[in-house]
Amino acid sequence: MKLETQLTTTELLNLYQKMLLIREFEEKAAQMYTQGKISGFTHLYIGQEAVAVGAISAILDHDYVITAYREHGQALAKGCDPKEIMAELFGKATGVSGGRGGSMHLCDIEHRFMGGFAIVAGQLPLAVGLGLSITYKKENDVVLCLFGDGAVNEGAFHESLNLAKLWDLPVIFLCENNQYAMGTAVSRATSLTNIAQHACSYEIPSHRVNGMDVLAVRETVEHAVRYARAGHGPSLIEALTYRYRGHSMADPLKYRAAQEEEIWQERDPIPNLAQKLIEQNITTQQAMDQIQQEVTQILESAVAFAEESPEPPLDSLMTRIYEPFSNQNPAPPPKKSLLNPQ
Amino acid sequence: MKLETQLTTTELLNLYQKMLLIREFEEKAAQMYTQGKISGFTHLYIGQEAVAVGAISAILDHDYVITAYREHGQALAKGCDPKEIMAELFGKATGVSGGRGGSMHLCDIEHRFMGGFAIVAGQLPLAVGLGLSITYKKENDVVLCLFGDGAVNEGAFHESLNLAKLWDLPVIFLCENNQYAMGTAVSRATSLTNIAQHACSYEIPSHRVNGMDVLAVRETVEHAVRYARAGHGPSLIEALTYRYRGHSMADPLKYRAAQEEEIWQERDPIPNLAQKLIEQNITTQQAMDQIQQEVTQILESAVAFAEESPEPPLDSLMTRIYEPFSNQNPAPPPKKSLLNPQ
Amino acid sequence: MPELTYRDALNEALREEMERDENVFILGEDVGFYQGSYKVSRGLLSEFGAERVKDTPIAEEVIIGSAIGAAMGGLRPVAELMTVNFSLLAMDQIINHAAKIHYMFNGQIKVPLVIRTPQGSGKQLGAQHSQQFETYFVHCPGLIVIAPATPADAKGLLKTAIRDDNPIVFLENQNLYGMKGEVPGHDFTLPIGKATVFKEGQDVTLIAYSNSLYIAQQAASELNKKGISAEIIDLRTLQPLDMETILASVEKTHRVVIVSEAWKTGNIAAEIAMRIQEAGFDLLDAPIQRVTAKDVPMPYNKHLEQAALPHAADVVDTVMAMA
Amino acid sequence: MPELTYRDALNEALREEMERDENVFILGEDVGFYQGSYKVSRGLLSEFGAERVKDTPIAEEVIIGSAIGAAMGGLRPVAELMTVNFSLLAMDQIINHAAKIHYMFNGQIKVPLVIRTPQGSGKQLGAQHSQQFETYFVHCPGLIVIAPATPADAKGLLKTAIRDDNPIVFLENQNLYGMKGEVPGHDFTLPIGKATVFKEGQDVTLIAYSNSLYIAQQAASELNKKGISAEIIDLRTLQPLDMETILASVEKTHRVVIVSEAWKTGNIAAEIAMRIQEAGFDLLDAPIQRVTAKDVPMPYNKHLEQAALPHAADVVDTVMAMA
Ligand SMILES: Cc1ncc(C[n+]2csc(CCOP(=O)(O)OP(=O)(O)O)c2C)c(N)n1
Ligand SMILES: Cc1ncc(C[n+]2csc(CCOP(=O)(O)OP(=O)(O)O)c2C)c(N)n1
Ligand SMILES: [Mg+2]
Ligand SMILES: [Mg+2]
Repeated sequence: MKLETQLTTTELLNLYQKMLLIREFEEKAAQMYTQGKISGFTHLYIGQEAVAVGAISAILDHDYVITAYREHGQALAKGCDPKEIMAELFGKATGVSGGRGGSMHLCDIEHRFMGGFAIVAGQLPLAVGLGLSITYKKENDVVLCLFGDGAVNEGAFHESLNLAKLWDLPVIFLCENNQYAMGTAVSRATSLTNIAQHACSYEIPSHRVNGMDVLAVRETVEHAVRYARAGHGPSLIEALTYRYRGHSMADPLKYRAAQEEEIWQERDPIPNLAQKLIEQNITTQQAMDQIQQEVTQILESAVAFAEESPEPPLDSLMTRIYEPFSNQNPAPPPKKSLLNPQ
Repeated sequence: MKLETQLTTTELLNLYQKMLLIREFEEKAAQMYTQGKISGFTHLYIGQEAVAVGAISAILDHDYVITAYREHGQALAKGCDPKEIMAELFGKATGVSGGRGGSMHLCDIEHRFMGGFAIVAGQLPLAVGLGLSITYKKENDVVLCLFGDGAVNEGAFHESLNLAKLWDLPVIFLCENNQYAMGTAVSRATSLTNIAQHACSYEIPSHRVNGMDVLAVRETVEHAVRYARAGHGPSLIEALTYRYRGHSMADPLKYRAAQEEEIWQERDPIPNLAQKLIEQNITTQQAMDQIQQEVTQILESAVAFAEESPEPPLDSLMTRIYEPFSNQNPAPPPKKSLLNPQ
Repeated sequence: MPELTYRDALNEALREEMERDENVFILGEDVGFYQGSYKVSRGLLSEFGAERVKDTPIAEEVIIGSAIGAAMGGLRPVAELMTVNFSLLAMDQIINHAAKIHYMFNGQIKVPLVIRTPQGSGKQLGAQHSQQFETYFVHCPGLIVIAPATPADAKGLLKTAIRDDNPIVFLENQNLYGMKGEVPGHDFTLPIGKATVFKEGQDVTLIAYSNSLYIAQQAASELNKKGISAEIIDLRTLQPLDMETILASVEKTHRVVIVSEAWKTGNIAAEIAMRIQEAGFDLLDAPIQRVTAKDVPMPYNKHLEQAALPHAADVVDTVMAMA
Repeated sequence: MPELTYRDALNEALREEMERDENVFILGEDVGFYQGSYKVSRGLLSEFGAERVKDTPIAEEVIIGSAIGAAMGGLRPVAELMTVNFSLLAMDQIINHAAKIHYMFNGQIKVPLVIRTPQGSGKQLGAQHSQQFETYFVHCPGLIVIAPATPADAKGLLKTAIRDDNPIVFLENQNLYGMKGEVPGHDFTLPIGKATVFKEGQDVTLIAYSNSLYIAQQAASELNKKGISAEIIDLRTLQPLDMETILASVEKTHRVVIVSEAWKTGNIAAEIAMRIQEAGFDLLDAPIQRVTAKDVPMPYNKHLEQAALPHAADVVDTVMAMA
């Protein structure tokens, strides 16, 4: 891990804090799942923290993130409130998605976190559309679209990259290659295992980055973001990472070699960053301890908030399936000048 | 066009005869369509004859062909009876598909012509499965799968090439790049316009060949066939060609430059081959005239046959939607030893 | 009022809404440079430019997916699927995404999307190109499904659909594009979810939509010769169904025949019949009947194809047998 | 007879058919090395090897498409779609290809394909993972649709399905995998297209299938306490429907409630009701009723989810109101 960086100490500690928050949030979620407070499919992000934190630190608040179902960490990195995320996992009315979404469907439009989706690769076409809305409105945002190595084999991957390039849309396709799609290792599912190289079919730039190094991820994504904001179009990034836990809480993890797991454990992005920060005197153990305390504090209140929050009312079941029909407000809306904003 | 070839005169004349047969079959079909004898969507192959004839001359009778809706010429090249093809276009009971299929759905299982399909790229996954059936049964056939440049942009293309490579199946993916998908030029639909190069994402060999040169196509396909029969897996071939007519009989062809059309007209595979055969004294004008007569004769009888053939009986409408259910013959079929044939 | 074809009425709706709101744009295969494979988008590329009339590759999943994403980003896409047969390639985006996003995310995101696509059989296009899929869309909560039969309805409903904030499957009919009718001007819109009494009658209610309206119409005029007065309801919107208009008619006639060109099994006719029955058994003097396409992949041969499709004569026979 | 879970009954069917016929093989996501995401294919990889138990990429379109192609080439594939929710990605191959090939090519090609896939709601899996799509498959001619409710039926029907020469959508239920029941041995098969009278009764017919059978069963025992004797029909095959068995029961009870966990609008309940009605109006003493899931994308929250699903109490209430 390299620490030759322009980042300030505060920025570095922020990255560290986010990663730690995610790690411990996930451990808490696992605990709550075991206690039966969380149900459904629950996919933990433990091990991949550097990817979300590095990548999302490279974009702005106003930029979009759209992703899959392993998204607690990504939502936290995007700034969503840990309380509301935990409440969502509990299915409470105060959850980011009002308890309707659950673990796989966090969405927080205020933070431009456009949703976790549970159909592998389903979010890629949506990302293309978000990218289109940006260029259409001549805005300067970008879309960060995260997906797993398994998504690369879906037709949607191909269709999306092709269209994004054809229209030169500001979409960063970030593949989190955590080596497995459920029990299937990449090499058993993808003929060209170097996922970054798939960019060759679309004539777009690509990068392969160490996904266990938050700074490397950040730098790589920054590059792709600059490229997108300059109007050059999409990039494909492959971040090499590992999920330390099973595919979901239900997976007993019987398909991986212990030795492989150990190798990746040594690359754990959180203790490694901590060690560097201390070794290089960027911060003190005391500061680190305080971060730890803060995180513990945040998570305690998140759980308390989730526990205490109300269930969505039963009579909300059939509400907001549809927006009110336009014939109920038949007057044509004023002609907006989005294309040529004043 | 190069004529340094190992082919005998008979073989060369055969190739010529097939191309001429296709060209004139299509002209006849156009005429019959205009007379209202043929309906539905009718897509002519005029201009692309060298691709089907060259490619199919490189495979054996027992090899499979599977393709799209622009397939009259491919069926003829595979040896299907022109009478039965014409009868199918007329919707007659004697047609290859009994009048149920029409122009887009020719199928002749005896000739291992596994069907024309009308969903763009829909046949590619099927080709993968046919390839699988070959390796599963340890046979030595290959599958020739033809598709247009437009099909490359469908997710099915990506999924199919990936799986064919993962399983090293004997499938030759042959893209007939006729420069347009309906009114859309390749460069407006495909970010990487060199379609052969898409092989890079699957680590399979690829070839780009002059699709107006029947011998070049044949040689290229032979190469891929040898590779497949040797168990090395699929290849991707792009044949550069041109349809001289509109997308279908309904297309007034308003989207192409006259100059472009002229350039491609000069590359017409049929007169060019004829000229070479004569110039190089491989055959005589007399022999060529005889071929022309033969072709005229074949097509006259094809039309007569189609005209005279009966309509499928009305009470056949609801038949053979299903095969008889297995519970009607509940005895388990004998255990076949397909995997270890005696 | 000017006479326009169904095609041109749709074209006018697109043009007017694009003029009104710069967030409206269209995308699809060959909608621009080629002018649309059924020419519904004719002239729009030159009028509005390539930013707003976007040709796409043949890639239905990303056509619909990117349209949904654009709607999530605040635009109002009108996506064309060249024919409904290809919607199966976009089914995941339509059912799992477009229909779910609003509810699943607790109303945070709107998906103001119109998917325009023609259906229609009877032109010898064969099994893969002769299907009607309203059942697939109507079954899925979160989608609105519209199927206009006349040029005026095509225009008025498309304009409303474009202004609506929900994902809408707008089923046109390829056999109707050339049909002419009077079409009102600029301010004309029609409400979603409202059927219309296309023809008044006393003895039997024929419920129809899209092209089956004309089958019903022809049947009604033949029934008339036999002294039977048929009322015709044109559903116009298939989801939500306008049960009020339907039931008002049933209360009058006490007899119902539903006409649809889709396959019989699972046809929306059964849903409509079920709802009528749920509303009241006593309304009916005879079991509700349906006249639909047969349960068969469509054959190419003209005679077989015609035999697979419903005709006015079938409606007449059905009504006569109900006596 | 040995007691097996529904899961193991399916596993046994696969094993026996693979032993019997070397042309039978299975493919799908994580069916081999991972033993199947619901463990239905447990042990088969080590028993039959990677040639016959084939793990695939996550690519539903080519999973189903290649299975169809393999069937065209003479094999008997059993393809697993991990859950029915992902079938939407393979819809084009299922509807436009598998269902059409036999007819469209005039019977020249058979497609002996089984697509196994679990449905099922109630486990808080959210809107994209809690759907039942029988309506989609039943609507399409050329497909057979089977939905077993018991371990024995699961085995007997899967064996028959594998031996059948038609494309079959075999709908399992993820909530039933752990359910136990007696399961006959090696030679046991059950016919396609035959419903069964699961419980005899006199006063009302409850028509159910898959998991809704158990809702009906619970309702029947509560109705029993109220002095009402319910007959329960388990459909087992949804396409073709066994109208003979259904009508025989209706003739006896004259009252019908159809129970289904799929969405209400366009539910196959309406189709069944329509057919009963078409067979004879006079059979019925009261309008046919349906108890289904509500028309809503499934919410994650447990209470909301339960409120969206049909329960025995709803069936009881419905029957009581029919009096
Ligand atoms: C279209 C589709 N097919 C299958 C599944 C079931 N499934 C859920 S997650 C998953 C593995 C995805 O792996 P990957 O993309 O590498 O993401 P990761 O879980 O490793 O983050 C599968 C097969 C699904 N949700 N969607
Ligand atoms: C999935 C799908 N989308 C759209 C169509 C309509 N369509 C039929 S042919 C065609 C163009 C295909 O072009 P290409 O693949 O290049 O083949 P060509 O016609 O040039 O032989 C289109 C868009 C279709 N049949 N299937
Ligand atoms: Mg992964
Ligand atoms: Mg082309």
